[in-house]
Amino acid sequence: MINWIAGFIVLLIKSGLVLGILLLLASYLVWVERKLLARLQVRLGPNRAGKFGLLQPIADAIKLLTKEDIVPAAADRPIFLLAPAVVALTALLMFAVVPVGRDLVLFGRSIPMVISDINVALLMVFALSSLGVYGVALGGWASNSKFALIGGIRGAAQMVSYELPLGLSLVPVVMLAHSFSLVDIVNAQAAYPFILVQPLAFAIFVISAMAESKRIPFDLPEAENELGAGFHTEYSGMRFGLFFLGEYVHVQVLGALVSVFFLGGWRGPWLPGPAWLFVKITIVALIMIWVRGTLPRLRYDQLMAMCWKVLVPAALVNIVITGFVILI
Amino acid sequence: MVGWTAFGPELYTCFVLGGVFLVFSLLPANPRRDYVTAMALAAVGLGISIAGLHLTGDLFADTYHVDLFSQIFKIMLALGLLLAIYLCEHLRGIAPRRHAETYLLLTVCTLAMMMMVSAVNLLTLYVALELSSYSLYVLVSFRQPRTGGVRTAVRYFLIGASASAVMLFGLALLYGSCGTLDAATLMTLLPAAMGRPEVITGLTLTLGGIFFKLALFPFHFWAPDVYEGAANPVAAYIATASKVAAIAVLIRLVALGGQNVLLARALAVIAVITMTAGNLTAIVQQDLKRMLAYSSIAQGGYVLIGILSMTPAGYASTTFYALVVLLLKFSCFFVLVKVAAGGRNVAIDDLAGLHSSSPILALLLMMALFALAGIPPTIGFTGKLLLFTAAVQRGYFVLVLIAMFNVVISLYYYLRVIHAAYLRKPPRALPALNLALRDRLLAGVLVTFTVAAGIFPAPLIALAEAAVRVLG
Amino acid sequence: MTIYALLFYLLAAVILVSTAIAVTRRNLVHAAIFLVASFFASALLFYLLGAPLLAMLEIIVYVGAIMVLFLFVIMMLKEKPASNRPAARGRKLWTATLGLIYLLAVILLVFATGPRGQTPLTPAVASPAAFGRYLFQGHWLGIEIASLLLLIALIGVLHLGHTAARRTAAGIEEEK
Amino acid sequence: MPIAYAGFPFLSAILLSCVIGLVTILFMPAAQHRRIKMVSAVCSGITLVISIYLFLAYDKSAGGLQFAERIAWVPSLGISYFNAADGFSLPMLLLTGIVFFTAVLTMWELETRVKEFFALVFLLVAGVFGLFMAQDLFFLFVWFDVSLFPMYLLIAVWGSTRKEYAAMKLTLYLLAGSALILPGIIYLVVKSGLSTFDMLALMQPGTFTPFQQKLAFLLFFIGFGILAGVWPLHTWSPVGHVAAPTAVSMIHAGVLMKIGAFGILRVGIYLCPLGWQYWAPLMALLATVGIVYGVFVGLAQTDLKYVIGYSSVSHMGIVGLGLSTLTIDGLNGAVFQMFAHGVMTALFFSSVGYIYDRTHTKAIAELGGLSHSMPRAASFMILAALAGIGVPCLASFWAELMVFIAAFKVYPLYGTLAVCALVVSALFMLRVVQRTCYGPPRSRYAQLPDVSFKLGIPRIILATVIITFGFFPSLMYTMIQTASLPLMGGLPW
Repeated sequence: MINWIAGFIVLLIKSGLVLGILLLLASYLVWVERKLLARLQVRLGPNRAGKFGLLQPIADAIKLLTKEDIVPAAADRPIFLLAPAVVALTALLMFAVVPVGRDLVLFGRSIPMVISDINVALLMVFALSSLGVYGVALGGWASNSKFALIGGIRGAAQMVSYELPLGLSLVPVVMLAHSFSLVDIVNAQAAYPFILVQPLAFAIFVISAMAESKRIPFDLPEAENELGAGFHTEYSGMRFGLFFLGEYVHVQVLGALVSVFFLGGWRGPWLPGPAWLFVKITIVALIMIWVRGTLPRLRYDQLMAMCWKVLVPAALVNIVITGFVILI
Repeated sequence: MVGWTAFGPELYTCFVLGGVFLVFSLLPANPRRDYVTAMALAAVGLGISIAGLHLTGDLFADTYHVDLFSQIFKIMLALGLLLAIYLCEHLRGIAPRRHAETYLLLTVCTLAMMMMVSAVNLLTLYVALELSSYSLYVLVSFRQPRTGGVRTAVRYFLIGASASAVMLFGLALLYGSCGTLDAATLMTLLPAAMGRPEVITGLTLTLGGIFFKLALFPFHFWAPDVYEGAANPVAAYIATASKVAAIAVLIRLVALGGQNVLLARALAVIAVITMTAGNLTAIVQQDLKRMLAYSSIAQGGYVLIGILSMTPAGYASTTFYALVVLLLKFSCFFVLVKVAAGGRNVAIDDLAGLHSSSPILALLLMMALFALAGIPPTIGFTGKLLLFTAAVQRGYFVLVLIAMFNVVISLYYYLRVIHAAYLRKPPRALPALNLALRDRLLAGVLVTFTVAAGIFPAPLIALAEAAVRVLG
Repeated sequence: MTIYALLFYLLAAVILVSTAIAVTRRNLVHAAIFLVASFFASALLFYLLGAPLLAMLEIIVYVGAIMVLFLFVIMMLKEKPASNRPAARGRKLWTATLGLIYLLAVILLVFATGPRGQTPLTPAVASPAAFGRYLFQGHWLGIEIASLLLLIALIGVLHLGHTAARRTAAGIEEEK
Repeated sequence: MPIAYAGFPFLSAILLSCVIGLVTILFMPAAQHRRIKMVSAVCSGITLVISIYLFLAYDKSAGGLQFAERIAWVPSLGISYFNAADGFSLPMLLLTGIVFFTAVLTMWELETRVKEFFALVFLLVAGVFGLFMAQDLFFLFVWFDVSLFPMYLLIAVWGSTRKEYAAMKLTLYLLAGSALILPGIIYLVVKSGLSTFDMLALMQPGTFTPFQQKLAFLLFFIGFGILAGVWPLHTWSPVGHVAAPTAVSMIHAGVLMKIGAFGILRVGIYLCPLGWQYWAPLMALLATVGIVYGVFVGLAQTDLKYVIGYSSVSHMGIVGLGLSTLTIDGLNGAVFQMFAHGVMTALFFSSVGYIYDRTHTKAIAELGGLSHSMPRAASFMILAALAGIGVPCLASFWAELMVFIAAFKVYPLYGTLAVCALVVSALFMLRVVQRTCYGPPRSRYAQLPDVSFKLGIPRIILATVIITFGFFPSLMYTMIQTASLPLMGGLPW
């Protein structure tokens, strides 16, 4: 019983820590992105609130929280209210299975540095990411507005399609690691990170992951030139904030996943595990921002064609080759 | 490897037939090439199935059992495929660029049915059943005009889906109460467990999926619509090969339960309702295919009589009857396809004057219908005699009496068709049907076989008896 | 009652209620969402019974793929406001009768079989590897057949989709 | 029962002759009417010759089944091709041969769809012959149905009044009969536990319990009774007679209805004697009602063929009455009556058919004075009518006499009723003859040709047979006796 209670307390602490750090990082990721984009476009970016605009995220949060929360009259109220939460929640939950470091030994008790190590962790990531679709699709539909609906439909189609290469690109990883557990996958990379043996899978995964996160060049669900703001056109205040938050948490989660699957997770010389993970996440996030600042948006048919005609076949071929090599 | 030899007919059907048409369906449409290739390959397939008659073996972790019973049915299925493809010569009901896909689907459906008759794991059986059903749904939807075909297919699909849901539920109950879906294990467990309500419910619901394939009450509603809405050769295939496979599976499943009175009673009720409903509704039909559909429903009722005897004699008679259904229904559809101008449907009245425009077709139609009604000395009579004898041996005398009266009812609408073909004057003089020599030859062979096998049934009966002996 | 039993009945109740709501909604999107809830609860039930893999697959496949596509179609079709005309009485009666028969049968079955089935299902935590081995060693023929089934379904869907595309194109031309 | 196997398969030869005729006709060009008719005549002639030979060659002192031939057919089911003839079947074979041959000759003038007509007739007759000689239940049933099915087309294509209705009604009625017979046969075969369709094996006393016999006999009685025209299941018969073309009417009334009675005798009585005994009172009642009903309904008819049709119902009632008496005399009379009625009614239909072909009417009111314009046709008809009444020195007299003697012993009331009905029938037959053949000659029939010699041959043959057996009844009587004596002697009660 004592054991159980202790475990429960440890779990709560771990969850709280992860949640806090994630949210904090998310808000500063916004700041980093704005700054970096501005630099890429030869502007200054936010620089009024605090030194280098460092307080800008806090100002934004206060602004969002205090804004009026408008629900359109024709909207489907319960779903309208629910949708943003789904987006933020699924993004946050994905982090529960990401290991951040070596087991910690505290008071003679070994504490795994992961909130939950389940043997189907990888599938859980997929399950959650597929649930994220609902937030977009339902948010768009419930707004009862043309632009939002089109955005929602685009989002649903895009995310469902890209889940396929996303999943298929990870099959070789699972084949190499012999496990669905992220902890095991990281451990399997003790010798070398999988990016060395699975460069193709890495490329597919990163591209699909970016499409999943609906960021430029894959941001058709919210393409502002055509759709206003896409599926979240009608949202305001903190509900909009939740979509926003979800997106940036998602970026971090993707960074974490890329590092777990291909970059060896928290493993690395000299630095402690969590620090390595943080570095890797940051690098991935920065690359994503860089891409955003560089590439133009795809056309919708190009988006779909790339998924079904390039990524999926490539991922399948990759699986076959990997299997072949393993069998030999 | 011995194991793969036993899988020969299926392998051939899957890779040669299926592969060729998968490639063809990607090439530009060429109906003639498709037809000739299909005929040739299907004929070879029949040969391979016949060559594989005496193969035996257990494959795929004992989920697949190759024995005389399954091989005989596979021959019938290969024959059904060949005959169905034979009818596809002009295939006017389906757009030319769908022809290769039509053959592909027919092939895959046959493959699925071959697997159905060999599958001894109920899960494998279920998946195979679904595969055959889905092929048929798609085949039905190919019919032109598209809207009509698609509508029929959707209706077919909805009923099929509910039937397969029922079957799945039944399988779940069986698995839940026996802990296995392997036929051999079930065979040892079930007879003792048949007293338990969940077991008998499970088995009955499982049978429900087969009832759908065989168009038995309460899953018979699809048959007339589908026959009417499907392209003629497809309808022929549904009426022949599909029934044969369903009969085989039904025999295997019912044989699992040993001799269970409760199940037999349930089947008896279904048989009576099915054949009576089928025959009574057939009387008022004007469309030939609809009438044939209701007659198929009724035939399903007779089939059930043999099966519910639950004796080797009963199963043997049902096996024999499967061949009867295959050949006779094909004969009817052969005439129908040849008469149908432009691949459309045929009303019974359209047969008027058939006697003068093509005597051989009229004769074939008459023989087939009389045989379906069980008139001696045709193969149909022998089949019914065997069925009814088996049933009376188990004391289902009243059931046989009811069945016989159904036969009388069925004769009424068969006579209507014969009347139209032989006596009715066509509204305007019809041109003589120009049948190719091979068509005439086939018609002649069918007529001869219908009578000859009725007069000398002994070898076929012996084969059927040998087939069911392996059921154990 | 152990905590597992409690959870079991709780989940079962959720499944029943949400499915019941799903089939009675006139708003198709709401119905779909309740169905999603039902699938979710089923997945949890799987998890409870020691099949985490199945639980995840249930969510990925049913919730994540199938229901999204449903929703997608519903949204694309721009669901018309459901008419308030009640269904034909005959059909209602028919449905109700079938439902009642089913309900009676199930109740009878439950009481006739007693609280426990005769074959105890031993709960075991099935690891993905064990599950995969069982599936692909014992049932690989079935899986191959299923893959063929998908091929066929694909052909069918292409055919149907083609039909629809053609019709819309024809319709647009007619309008011109 | 003693069996004598044949050195030469005469019985199969009869069937083969029919089959050869059938196949030959099928492969002949449809336009060659004359050749088709020739082939028909030759083949039917062969059957007639063989059946006469068999009738004469039968060893009456030995009795039992003779000319037997047997081949195992489907051993696993106990089906064998088993033909034999005894004192009951030989008269029937003879009858069939006569009627068949004369029917073919009667249809010499047919011009429409000749090929199919004769092909179907051959099929039909093959069934009839087969049934009369079959000793195996399976084959018996097969022949039974084979003989029924051509009737549909024969009536529906070549018939006259309401032909399609009549054909459909007839076929469905008769098939309903076979729907009872087949389960009955299966029931007996299964219950015997012998797994054989061989009637000799099933005939052994003690094979069936009384209940089984009662049940099966009822099935056979109703099933075959429909074909035998047992009241109240006879309604198909007059309609069918009227609609059918002449030759078909001849075969139909002359032979086909006998199949029914013969079936009751061969299957019902031989296999289920206890059932026969049990149901005999019912049989007697129905038979008597049939006799009386046939006569009185016949009285009201205005159509010549209907008259004969209803008189057939009445005459077949006499057969039924004979069978129901459970006596040797009754049996003898019944079988004799089957033969006599067959020949007589064939003659009747052929003469009426001739009249109809020439005058194009069957209405009694429109005919009259035919004896002036066509005396030969009229005389055949008068002879047939007299035979129908049962005038002494004609075949049916002896048959009816034996039946009534037996009936008076067993069922005095029914016997009296039947005799009274017969007197009435004599009145109405004479009235019909008087209306049609005598009276003032009608001018519009004056120029019609009389029966030519060629068309007269079949009628002369029939008339000769009637008169021969009228003068020498013992020819037939001793023959039937060889079968009826052992039958009654070997019965369990």
